[in-house]
Amino acid sequence: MSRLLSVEGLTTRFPLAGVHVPIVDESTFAIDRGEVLALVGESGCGKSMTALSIMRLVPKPGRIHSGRVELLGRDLLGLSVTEMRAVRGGRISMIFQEPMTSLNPVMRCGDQVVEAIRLHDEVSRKDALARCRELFVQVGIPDPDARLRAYPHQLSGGLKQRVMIAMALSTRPELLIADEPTTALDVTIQAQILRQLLELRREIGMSILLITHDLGIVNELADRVAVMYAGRIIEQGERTDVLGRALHPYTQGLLRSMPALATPGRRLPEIPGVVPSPAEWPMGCRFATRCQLAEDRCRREVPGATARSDNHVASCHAVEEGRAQAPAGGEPEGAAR
Amino acid sequence: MLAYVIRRMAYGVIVVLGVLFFLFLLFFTVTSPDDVARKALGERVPEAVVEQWKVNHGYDKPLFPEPGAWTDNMLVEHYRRMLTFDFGRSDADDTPIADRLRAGVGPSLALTVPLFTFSLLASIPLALLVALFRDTYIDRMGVVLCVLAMSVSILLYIIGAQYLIGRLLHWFPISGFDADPRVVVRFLALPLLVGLVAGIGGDVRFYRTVFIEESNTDFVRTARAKGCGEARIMGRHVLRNSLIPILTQVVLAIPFLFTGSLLLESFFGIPGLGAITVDAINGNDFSVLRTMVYIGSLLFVGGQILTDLSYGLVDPRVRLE
Amino acid sequence: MTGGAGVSGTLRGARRPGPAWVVMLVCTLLACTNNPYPDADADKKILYTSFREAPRTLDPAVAYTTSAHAITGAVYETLLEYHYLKRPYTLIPGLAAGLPDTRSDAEGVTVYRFELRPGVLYQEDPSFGLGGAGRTTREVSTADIEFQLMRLADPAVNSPVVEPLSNVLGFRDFGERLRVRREAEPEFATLPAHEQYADVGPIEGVVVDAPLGLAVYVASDYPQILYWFAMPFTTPMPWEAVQYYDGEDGRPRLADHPVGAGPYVLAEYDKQARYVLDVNPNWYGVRHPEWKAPAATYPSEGEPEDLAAGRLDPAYVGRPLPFIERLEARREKEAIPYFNKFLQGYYDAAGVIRESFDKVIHEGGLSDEMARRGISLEKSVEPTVFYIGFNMDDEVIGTVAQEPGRKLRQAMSLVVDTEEYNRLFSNGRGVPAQSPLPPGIFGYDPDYVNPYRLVDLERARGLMKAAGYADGIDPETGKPLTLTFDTPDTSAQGRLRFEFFTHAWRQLGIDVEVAATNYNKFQEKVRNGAYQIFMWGWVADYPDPENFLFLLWSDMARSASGGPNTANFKHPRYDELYLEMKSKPNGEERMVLIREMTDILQRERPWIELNHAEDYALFHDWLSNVKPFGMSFPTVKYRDLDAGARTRQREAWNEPVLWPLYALIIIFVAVTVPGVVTFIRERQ
Amino acid sequence: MEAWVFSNIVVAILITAAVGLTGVVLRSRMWSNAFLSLWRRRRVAIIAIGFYVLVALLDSVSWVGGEQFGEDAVAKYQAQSILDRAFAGIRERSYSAPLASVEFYGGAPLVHPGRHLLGTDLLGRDVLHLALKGARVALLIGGLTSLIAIPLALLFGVSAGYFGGRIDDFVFFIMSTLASMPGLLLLITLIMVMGKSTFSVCIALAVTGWVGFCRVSRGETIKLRELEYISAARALGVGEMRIIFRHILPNLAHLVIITFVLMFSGLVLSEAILSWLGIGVDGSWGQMIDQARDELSRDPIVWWNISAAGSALFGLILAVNFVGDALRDVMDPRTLREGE
Repeated sequence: MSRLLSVEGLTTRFPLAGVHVPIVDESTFAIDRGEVLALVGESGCGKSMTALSIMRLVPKPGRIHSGRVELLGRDLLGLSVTEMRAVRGGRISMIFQEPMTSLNPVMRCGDQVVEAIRLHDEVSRKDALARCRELFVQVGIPDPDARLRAYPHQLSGGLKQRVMIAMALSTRPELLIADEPTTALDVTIQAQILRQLLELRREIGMSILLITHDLGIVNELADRVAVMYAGRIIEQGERTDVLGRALHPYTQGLLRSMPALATPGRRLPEIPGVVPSPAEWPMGCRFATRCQLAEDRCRREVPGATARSDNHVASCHAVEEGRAQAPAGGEPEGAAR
Repeated sequence: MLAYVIRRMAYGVIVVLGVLFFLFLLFFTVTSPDDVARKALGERVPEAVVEQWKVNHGYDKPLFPEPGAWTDNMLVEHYRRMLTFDFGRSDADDTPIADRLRAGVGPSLALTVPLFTFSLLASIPLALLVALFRDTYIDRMGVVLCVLAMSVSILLYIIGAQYLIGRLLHWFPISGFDADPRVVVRFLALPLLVGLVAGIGGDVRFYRTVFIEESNTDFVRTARAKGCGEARIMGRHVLRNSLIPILTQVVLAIPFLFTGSLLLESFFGIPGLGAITVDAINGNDFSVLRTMVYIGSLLFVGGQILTDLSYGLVDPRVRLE
Repeated sequence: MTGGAGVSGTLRGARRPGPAWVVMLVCTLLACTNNPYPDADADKKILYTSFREAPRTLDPAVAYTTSAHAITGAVYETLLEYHYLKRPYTLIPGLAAGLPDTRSDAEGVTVYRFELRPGVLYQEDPSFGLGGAGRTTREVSTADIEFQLMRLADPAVNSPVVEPLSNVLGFRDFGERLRVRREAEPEFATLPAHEQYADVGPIEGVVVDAPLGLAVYVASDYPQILYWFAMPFTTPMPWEAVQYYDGEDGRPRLADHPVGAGPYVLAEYDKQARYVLDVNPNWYGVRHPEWKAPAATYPSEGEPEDLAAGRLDPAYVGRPLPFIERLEARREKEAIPYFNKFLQGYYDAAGVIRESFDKVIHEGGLSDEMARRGISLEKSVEPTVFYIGFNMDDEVIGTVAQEPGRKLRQAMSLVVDTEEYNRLFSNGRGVPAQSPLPPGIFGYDPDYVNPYRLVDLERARGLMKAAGYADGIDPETGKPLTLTFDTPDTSAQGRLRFEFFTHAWRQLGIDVEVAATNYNKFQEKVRNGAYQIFMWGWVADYPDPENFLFLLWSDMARSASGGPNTANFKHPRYDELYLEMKSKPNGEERMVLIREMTDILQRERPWIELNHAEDYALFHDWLSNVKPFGMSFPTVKYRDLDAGARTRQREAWNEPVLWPLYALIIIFVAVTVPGVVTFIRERQ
Repeated sequence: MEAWVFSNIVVAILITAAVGLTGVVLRSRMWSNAFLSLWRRRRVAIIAIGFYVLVALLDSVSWVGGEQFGEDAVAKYQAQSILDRAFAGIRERSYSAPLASVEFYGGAPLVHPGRHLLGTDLLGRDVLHLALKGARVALLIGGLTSLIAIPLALLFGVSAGYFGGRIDDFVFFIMSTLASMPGLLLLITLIMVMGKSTFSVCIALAVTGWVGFCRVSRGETIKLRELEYISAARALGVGEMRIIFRHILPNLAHLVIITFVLMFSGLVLSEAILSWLGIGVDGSWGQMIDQARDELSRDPIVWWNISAAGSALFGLILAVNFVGDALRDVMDPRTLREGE
């Protein structure tokens, strides 16, 4: 498989109380063609900001400070605004967590998809509309003709997300960034939409950067997994490796607190403490405040990446020093699917 | 939809009736018709003339319904005349008020319609521009300029413009009006300029707030993610959605184009309804003042209904029922 | 476009796109010229003036304000007129062929017999159709004057001059007959006015003895009656106009549509914006220049100063009037724009609104800027008097308070510095008044100095002490004496004036509060006698001392009769002297009486006389034959102007100054461009 | 009670209230944070407002007595404020330019050369004195009006929003009726009918100004009423009045403050227009501007009067606008947008 996107040392900063805080700090990861990479972490850890940084859509007053985002070897951060605009929605599409508010309430759904198509392809409105209808069928929207003319508020949440997906796929992008695409939806609909996404990936042959906090979804969809904590990627590797043989104490804690993995009748284990707010991030390892294995060095020094195998890397002094506990959780069911 | 309009209008009628009652209390019970008559006729007038004047103006009846005068009293008369748009004659000089209104509407519209149009044409693009440049010094400077512009009393704008532009720079006549459309442009230029400058600060600031709020929404992010350019986003997505709050202000302002502008008209000698109102104030001409307040509230109520209807046009989420 | 030359001149070199394009666009869009008049009017002999408020009425029987007389005086013609140049004011025949024959009739009655010029026509007007189908004008007859006199007597017309004209025999009686008849027969009251009058019968003292002859019988002690025949009140009035212009069915009212036989007709009348007077082609002066009628020919004699001022230019002497073909008056509510337009040459004279010219005159002369522009100044003292009055019915400052009240008034009079007042509020204009009589009126004594109108703080303090208010302290309260100054004037200028007076009185320790209420409240106070101090002015109807001294006659007291004696001054000796003085011809005897009257006023101080207004008329050098005229009497027909010179001057004075516009654009560009550039660069 | 005694008492009450409020603010984390953040953003504007307030206070504390009043023999029997005393007895006869030593027209020597920082007016009064006195009038207009309007609006708005039903219908009707009359005209009419005085100007401004705030507080109350803890309190049988005073009103406090500040500049600017119509408040900047209007046509031009009044007015409004802006950002991002 060839490398589609590689992100190196991406740092995005936000001014907070006079200090520029790196909300995304030196992130490095890569996605191959046709691959699904899941970016996992608790809310507020910088997952979404990583995605927005790739799209160069970081909201003011934040800004990308350094790093490289290469799409097929071309650095997106160096593109002109016009070139970048062609990438957005053309080669990389994105769908968002909030289908309720992510569609323009005063434009018909069809028009919004048509706009996306015509921004990138020079087709007539009529053709674009026809393509839009096809897409609607493809993403499983019933009665597509009526939905083309409908305003977003006339659709249910699931349908809106399908419209979003249709819009994102309308230009057959090479990469789809799905930022918590199902969080706001009912469980039954979640499953449908996820299945649909996988199918579409196969059909179109695109890669997906799936951002989620739901390890169940990761387990079901992802080829590879990257775990983020407080702005940093602390562990990444093949799904089976990360979920099955987690190295980082945080990943281990995360896996333990998954209900599916819990032992019935026992209290669900949790990670002690709370995620520190960006202003309170510690100097060294950011997990140090909550880590049972933390030592002085952890609090002082930022840990480097320790490779367990070629494809499994973790950033933790304990792992480096071999103090870490045995990989937790074992093989989650379904992982070997 | 129709049912909604009817219901809305019915409420409007009730409000107008309330306004009329308030006006009646204000104008008839607090000031006596004798004062008004003496003011109009002069001090040395025999009682008989005053009485005749009161009869002519309908001020000779009992104030409220009372036995023997259930319908023939000033309260009923007041409602009857206002509701049938029979405004009677001016207290001050006996000219029919309806004639004055007719004569004043033209000049008022000649000022207010261009002023309204130009303000919108100037302030919305400016606000879009400032919003587009948000978080740069252009935005900050724009906001500061807006607040500066808002903080100057309109009196100072008028006095300053007449002195500077009219007297020192000779760009336009200092004041006046003419029926000839070729000449009237010259007269309107200065009041238009003053009106624009005086209003633009507040307008731009308000529109900017709305635009920025709208451009922080999720759907704008979606639009960006699909590759929309900033200009297109402002023009298509932000503007369209901002119209909803902006409409409240703008549509509601339309009816008041008819009543003109008190200050601009009287400083710049435009014989519109605003100037007529100011004259009525200075001359204690209560009958004209009463009519103007009544017409103002009619227009306001109408404007509100219009605003609600226009919501339905702009915002597909609103359904009028 | 007047400013066109300047605009294109500035823009000629600028072909490339740039700020110049914007300027051009703005200028074409907004017509960058400050000329308020259509370009086509530039070369016409149009006199531009202004008015502040449209007169309430133009009915000559009622109209009594200067702004109304500016129109009615030009549209309505009178039997007599004043000589334009001669001073003291002299009556000359107008519509009358000559001055009236005067003879004494029975006991105490004088007869004035007028002979009207034959063949004088009214202006063209549709109302004359009432007198015969298709008629648009008709000859003026003395019956029309009789009709107008009846209208003056008619209580329904509510004329303000019933009082003086009651000296005509049977005048009040006629009004009374009319009233009684109307009350008895409601039907009768609906008939046209002239039919009612004919039915009730004539005024005893008004006799039409021939179609063009009129004899008026007047009480002998009122020789001033003649002046009333020089005022629009007694103009011939066609009954057709009165009947036709009733305000019904879309017809205007007579009050808005004058129909007269004067030199001008009211061609356009928009109360809010403007009125236009055009020369009346039916005026006898226009139709019959060969008559050389005194009031239709430019005068050949005048005062020495007229010769010096070029008002006796041989080019004009003996020429038929009028010279100016149209008068256009625009409404100017505010003094500043009016005066600025005068400076720009868009008004020919600044003589109508008083506030404006005190802005450019310093120490009695024109400022350099004015002189450079060729503006001339004509000063004249108007037959007016402005005064602060005391309500003599008041318990503290009035007659009731006896000697202390008198001393208090005297003290207050001693600290009001009129010179300073004139300096502050009218740039030194105005003659400090010593008595009610202004210069130019018989009885005015230039050497007379009123000892209580000198400024003498020490003497005033002494008088305060003598009055029982040492240091202004009211013994009853132990605090400064508090008085109230009532006024309906709530304007900014008004406030400053009152502050001037109160400050003066505070030096005596008197605390005078200014009660600036609205007009209604003020009138109510005056009606109820609930006022102490007020400020008032009087403009003469005619040049006779009687017209001033009657303001303090007890018969005219506001409290007793609602008359103009607002001070409610009642002094038996003064009344006696007044009645004797009234009918005396000007001469030593009369002077003695007047002197005794002013002595009484000097001592009693019902008024603090302030000043006699001085009229400073400013006019541009293209306007000729301007002579200030104190009486409310329009003199447009004597004036002339050079339209060509005016147009040239206007263009020279009003070239638009455009550099600030360029500067603004450059600043704007300079400030924004870096931001835009950075913004764009940042996004690359 | 004489006016000046009353004025002194009011000043005392105001200062006590200010001290008390400072205490409250210091104790509440939310309020002190808000104020701190406001202070950081708008230091200059807050200092400027403080200066105006100080001047107004100096012009409000007065007493009878003293001898330094020059020609004015009445002044020593009347209460004179600290500000008046500072400028007492330096009157000239007429115009003089800033810091001049001779009269502007005619050049006669001044009685107090060089003492008039901003010159003197037509009557020789010190312009700086007059301009500073305007501060009290402006603050009085803004303050007194708000004092009438805000409680009125809260009373109607909260009871309409909280109780709903008939009361709501009634209040809504009153609001619609008042709102539908053209504001300035209603204002003028009210003043003409009530007669001209500071108090009636304030009442008229309050009557025309309370509607907007009433609408906001009604809406906010409806929102608050639906909140769970208030429903819970109701379910537990807590008295209506207690809920209103303990739970609703404190949550409207930030709205009250923002409204007050936003209303303030509008009120002071409206007064300037009223002054032009001859029904303003004596001694206001609007009145000074109106008086000085004609001076622009004088030759040479008298500029210091209109400049002094104009910039004093402008300075206050600008400072208040800036603070109001920041205040809204700090305390409430959305609710009051309509208030623009």
